[in-house]
Amino acid sequence: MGSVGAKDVPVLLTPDGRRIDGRKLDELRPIRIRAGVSHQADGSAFVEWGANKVMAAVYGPREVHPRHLQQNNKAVIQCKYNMAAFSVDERKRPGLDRRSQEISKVIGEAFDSVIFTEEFPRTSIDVYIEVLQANAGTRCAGLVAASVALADAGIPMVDLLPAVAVGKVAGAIALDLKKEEDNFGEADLPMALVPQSGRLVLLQMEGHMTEEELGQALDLGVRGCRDIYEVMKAALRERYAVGAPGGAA
Amino acid sequence: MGSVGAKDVPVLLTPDGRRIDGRKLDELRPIRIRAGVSHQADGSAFVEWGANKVMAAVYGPREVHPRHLQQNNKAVIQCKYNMAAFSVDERKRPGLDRRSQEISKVIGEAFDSVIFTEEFPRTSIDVYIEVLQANAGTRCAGLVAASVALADAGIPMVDLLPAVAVGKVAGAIALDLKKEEDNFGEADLPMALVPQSGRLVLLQMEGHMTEEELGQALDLGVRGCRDIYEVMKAALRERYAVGAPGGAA
Amino acid sequence: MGSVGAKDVPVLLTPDGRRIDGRKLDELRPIRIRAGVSHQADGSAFVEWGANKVMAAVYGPREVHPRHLQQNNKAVIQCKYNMAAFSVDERKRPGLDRRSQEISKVIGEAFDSVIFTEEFPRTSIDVYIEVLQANAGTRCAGLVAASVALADAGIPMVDLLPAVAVGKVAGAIALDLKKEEDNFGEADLPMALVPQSGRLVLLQMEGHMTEEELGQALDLGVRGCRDIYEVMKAALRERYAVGAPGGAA
Amino acid sequence: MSGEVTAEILTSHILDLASSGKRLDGRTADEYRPISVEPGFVVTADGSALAHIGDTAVLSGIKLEPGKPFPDTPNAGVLTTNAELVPLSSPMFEPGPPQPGAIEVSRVVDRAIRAAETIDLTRLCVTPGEKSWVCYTDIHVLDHGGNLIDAALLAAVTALLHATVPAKRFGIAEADYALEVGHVPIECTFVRLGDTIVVDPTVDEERAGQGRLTVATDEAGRVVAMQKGLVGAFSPDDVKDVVRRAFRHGERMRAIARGTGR
Amino acid sequence: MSGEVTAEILTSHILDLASSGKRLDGRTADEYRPISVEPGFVVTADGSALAHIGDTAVLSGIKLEPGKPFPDTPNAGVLTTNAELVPLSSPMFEPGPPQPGAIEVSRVVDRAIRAAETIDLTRLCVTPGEKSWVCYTDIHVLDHGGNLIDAALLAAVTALLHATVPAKRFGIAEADYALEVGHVPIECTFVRLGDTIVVDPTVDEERAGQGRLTVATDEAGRVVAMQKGLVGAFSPDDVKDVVRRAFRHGERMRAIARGTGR
Amino acid sequence: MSGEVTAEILTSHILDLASSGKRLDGRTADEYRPISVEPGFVVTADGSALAHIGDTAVLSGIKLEPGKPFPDTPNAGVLTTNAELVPLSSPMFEPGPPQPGAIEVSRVVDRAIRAAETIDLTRLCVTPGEKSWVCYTDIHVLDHGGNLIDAALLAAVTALLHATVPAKRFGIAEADYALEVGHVPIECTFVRLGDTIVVDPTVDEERAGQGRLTVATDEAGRVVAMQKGLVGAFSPDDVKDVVRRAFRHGERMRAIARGTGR
Repeated sequence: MGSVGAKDVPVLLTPDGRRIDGRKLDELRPIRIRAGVSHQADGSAFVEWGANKVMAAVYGPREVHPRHLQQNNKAVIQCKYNMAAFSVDERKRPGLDRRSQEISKVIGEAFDSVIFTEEFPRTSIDVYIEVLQANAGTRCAGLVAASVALADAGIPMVDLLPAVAVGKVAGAIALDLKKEEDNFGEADLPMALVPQSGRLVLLQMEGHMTEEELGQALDLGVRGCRDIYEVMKAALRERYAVGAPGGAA
Repeated sequence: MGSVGAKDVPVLLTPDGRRIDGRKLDELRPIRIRAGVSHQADGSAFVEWGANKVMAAVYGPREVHPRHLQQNNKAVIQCKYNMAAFSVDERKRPGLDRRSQEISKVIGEAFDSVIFTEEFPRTSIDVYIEVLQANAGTRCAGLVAASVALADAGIPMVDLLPAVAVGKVAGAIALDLKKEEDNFGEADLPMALVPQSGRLVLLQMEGHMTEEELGQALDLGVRGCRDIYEVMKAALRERYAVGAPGGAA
Repeated sequence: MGSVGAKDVPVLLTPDGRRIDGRKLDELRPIRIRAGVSHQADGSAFVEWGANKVMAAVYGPREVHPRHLQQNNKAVIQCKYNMAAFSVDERKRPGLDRRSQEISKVIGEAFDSVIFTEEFPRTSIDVYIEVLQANAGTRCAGLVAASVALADAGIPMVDLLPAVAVGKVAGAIALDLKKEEDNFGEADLPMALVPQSGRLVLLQMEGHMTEEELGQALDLGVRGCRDIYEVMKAALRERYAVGAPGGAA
Repeated sequence: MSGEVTAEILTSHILDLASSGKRLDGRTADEYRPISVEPGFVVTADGSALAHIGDTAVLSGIKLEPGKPFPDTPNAGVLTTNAELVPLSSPMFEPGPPQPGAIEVSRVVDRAIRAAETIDLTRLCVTPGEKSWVCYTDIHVLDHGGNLIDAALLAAVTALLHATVPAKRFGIAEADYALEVGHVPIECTFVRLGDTIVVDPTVDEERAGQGRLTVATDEAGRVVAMQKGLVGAFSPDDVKDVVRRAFRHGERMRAIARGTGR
Repeated sequence: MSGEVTAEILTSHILDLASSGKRLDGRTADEYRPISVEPGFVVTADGSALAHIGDTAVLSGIKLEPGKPFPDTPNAGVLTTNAELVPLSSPMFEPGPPQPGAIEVSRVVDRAIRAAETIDLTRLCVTPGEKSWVCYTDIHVLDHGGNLIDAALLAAVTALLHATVPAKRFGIAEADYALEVGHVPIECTFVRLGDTIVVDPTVDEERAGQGRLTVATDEAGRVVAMQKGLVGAFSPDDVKDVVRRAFRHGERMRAIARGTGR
Repeated sequence: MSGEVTAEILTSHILDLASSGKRLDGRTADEYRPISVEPGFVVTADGSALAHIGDTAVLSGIKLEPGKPFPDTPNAGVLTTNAELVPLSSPMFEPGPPQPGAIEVSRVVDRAIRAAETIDLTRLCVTPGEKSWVCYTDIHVLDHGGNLIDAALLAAVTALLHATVPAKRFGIAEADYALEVGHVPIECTFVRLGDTIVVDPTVDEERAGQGRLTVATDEAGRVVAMQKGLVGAFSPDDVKDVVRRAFRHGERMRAIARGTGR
């Protein structure tokens, strides 16, 4: 969001409402999802979304480690979102930074809101998200990948969790920002929807919007999530049709 | 103690025996103690002592964490002394440094010397000390706060633990050094007394003193501790009179 | 190995086949081993080998810590190789670096290959190696010290584990490199032998050798190990003759 | 173990009460506990404030030190926010490196301050590319009675409003001067209890809650940060409702931070 | 517990098969699983490749950044290799700081690249003693189906072969240019199963194995690194045999890395 | 568990013996175990010594390196003391970052050296504000038979007395020269066993002890550091008595450090 002292702000919106990559304000970037890409995990998925490449894997229900996190009446959801060192322009030092820890927390809580955790007391359901190539919207891409991986692992859930970020770019509310839009835009609002109930289980915002713009953004995001939901279901249908794991990435 | 290459040493003692803040050599700084300031802890206290502000809280007896520290025949005393980043002139990086770890150890051992730990086998009594504003003598202020907090928590002890530092300033033995005296003084000798037995359970010294000066310092410190003991008892009487917790700080 | 941009390469081999310290190509540095040097450990040894000084101590079989590493059908071997800060020319920051962790792993696996671990299920056998003065070949010196310490501790093993490094210096295959040879040499190949079976349980290589040189190096190393084996046995005989521990270092 | 049972009973009691519009401590769904701030609590800081919201007490201290600007923003100072959820403040917190909860508090507070442009970072530049002020906002929780985020930001902005740039001490100017402060963001946090969404949750209400939602607003009429947390969900209409309520509470709390209301 | 029993049964089955020259997946003792590389998999890296060996998938990314040469090698750039065995890739890996297994992979890969002089470090020097390129080779395991070391080095050298020095982006030259690559090392890993020594072990074979041996060779006919790992032993004759086999497999895999074979 | 029982029986036996003025190893209450030092034990250090007190063995090594003075003491060198209580030396020590016991040893040793002005830090300055020597005193425990602090300081001061400033190696002067050493502090440690206070405790005596007290003295007749440790208490008269004894033992041990006594 609004980097201080930046010199060259690119033209983010043409007079006829086209964005830097030619998309319309309510248009998603191309998205491709493959389920069952890992031979080791209990469930997995690979998502290419615009110029993002994200892999997710699920292990569990299994023994809780470290043990003192075990809960007697439910499974614990342990989520780790991580970025590969080479996934961003400036090399990221390996290891968990504060941003990754926050994202891991809110994604874990989102899944904890839809998984029937009480069916697996004293176990852990471990959700791992690896961002291999990043171009804005990685937490949503990761969440979508992880949601498909959870379904691939057969974890019982209320519903799949489509997710997308809405932003504000050159004064306009726009769906699914790419990197330049995110860097020079005015706001970013990632969300994850439970399609069945129409409720949001992940919602964050940074930047600034008026109350009215926020309402608009919420509605646009919900529509975007419903489109992504279809892609997710198609990926799972394809997975079940194929049967065997397809190979990582 | 004697910072190397320091240029401007202030006048620490006037010809008529007055200190930098007008105190006599055997005079304590003003001290104010409030017990029961936390709504969460089992016991707590807030101490303002000169320009020090220190809060202490006690949790327990409770389950030992990490588990392998559990002892079958006694409670373990786990003490953490910590300084807020903004409590000193130059911002202190958050996290335990070596000084804090040493102080935590000697304070914990002091309390372990007076608490009837054998009454609570397999449990932990956790003592937390947070220095919010520091002006020399924080380990003694923290120990006094923690001792009142332990009493507030109803932990059975031999006695309260008053504590004070004695120092050597401009060649004279002086009670309860403040920051300038500590920075430019010749010695610092913190101690904690069991009033009932007249014995010391915390005693450290850095700087230099002759054998004779040391004897003097011990005697002065014991007298100072006995004065602080009265303030501690008064704070607890007030606490029992009031009943409800008073609110942090 | 071959430090980049180094200016002054010393003469490592004279025309008549003598090395920088006068040794022949197949000649070991002087080696002295004392078993039973610690009063605390269950077994210990001190090795002086050329200008290396290395101490090893063994504790166990004892409780596994941390607990989750415990194995139901065998003892776990936990090995820590560590260098003292002052053991090398440029002070080494205390704490485990990546090199030490790798060496700890391969040495631990070497011992795991010869100890009858199945005799002590649910226990840990802890092997500690401290390099006090380093001059090339410390992992082999540490392994030899630890092997004698394990025997001193009475841990049942297939055999002792003599170890030595073979290198390539000025184009020639040479036994037991010292520091200058290691720094300016072309290859380093440390190995540990099970004399009984003639098999290697530790083998690493860095640098470069032809296939033929490698064969030569292996044969030379095995011969070196057999010589060291005799020194190890003599040290243990002396230890059993003496009985009481001899004092550290 | 028995602690778990007690917690479950308390949770269902709280949800029962909420279904008839009541709360354990007698408040209405849209009522904060008593709020107060005490600026200047710590004299070793360049700015400080102790904020109370009911039983919750959070201390914030500001420190300004000369440092180096980031290479990609040579004309800007540096803002750093750190929250310490020390184990003194709650039986739930453990000693050790910052837990995800502490990181979340510091990041949500940090985002609100940045997005509201509370501090004009270019004013913290001393020599472009060479020297700039680093402004540390440290948040130290003293008593965790619930709703840490709101208390943390309230303490932080009050501390910033009373902060001094120690330019003389560091030989950068002839005299120290007051830190310039722009928009003041306020965070308001809500939890869902069944069909009711209550503001300013206690610890027990957070535990019973079915989702937590924080909305930060500034006096320019902008939403500047949001964060949904914990297990649970909100409909878009819930969110819009909560935003409306956050603007209203925000106005009052901003006056408290500025010392012009209570 | 029952997991242990299953593992033991599988181990003896694998050893039984090996004693009659067979493997679980039908390969011969000297046969690799299918091998492939996909260079340029990650566009944010300055060079990258995804390598597959059977079920094993390893991604490597190269990043080049200006930095400072080490004081004792003022005319040389800096090479850094790091392997992340992230818990996504195997049920055996745990979150947290690098475990010994990850450290071993990165160090064995690093030694092969250095000893083969794959990168001429003096060509990475920009201003002696002042500025040089730091070349980061990061290895990210995506699917651990056994034999990580071979896949890791294969991915790394393929990524290096396709890497670009971002000299223009960092204002060091007029244009970016291809990273110069010298000898290409290849690592081949074997495990002993009784009297048989098989190449390219699966996870189950590694668990059943009685010693693991890795040999790196380059096209100059040199052995450039070796590493014996896991519990078990090899005779000198075993080692010599393994080295011969490593040269043969290395030649083929090098062609795959260079895109001239498969 | 049975270990605990054994320890309890041993503790009461030690206390019984003490009540009749005896010790397990036959010493009197005021008697040290045999003491020896071996300077120059490690040639890679700029100074070193191995100290033995009975079964206890501690190695200290000095390293001097050019570095930067602290901003607030531009005319002074830097002194750093670090103790490693490695798990090799005792069944009680665990691998990992320094435990409080190791930190206490290093800090108590450090305080004694600083307060005694053993090293004149201004003599370690090379260029004011720019370059100064950093003097690292590393303490490596090899065998922990009790009374680590006394052995650690004895090893450290002996190492300092034999240390060389490597000025030539670092191109700072034409030749290396001996490190200048001022007052030599000696620490003497005591534990209370009932009404008796014994010097130089063994591990078992430390475990049985009801308080530990360390007093550091120098040859200028000054007490330069004190540290009460472990569970237990001392009266002011106990302390005064212990100080008197510490001066006497200190004189003898200083001669051992200087090589003029034993």
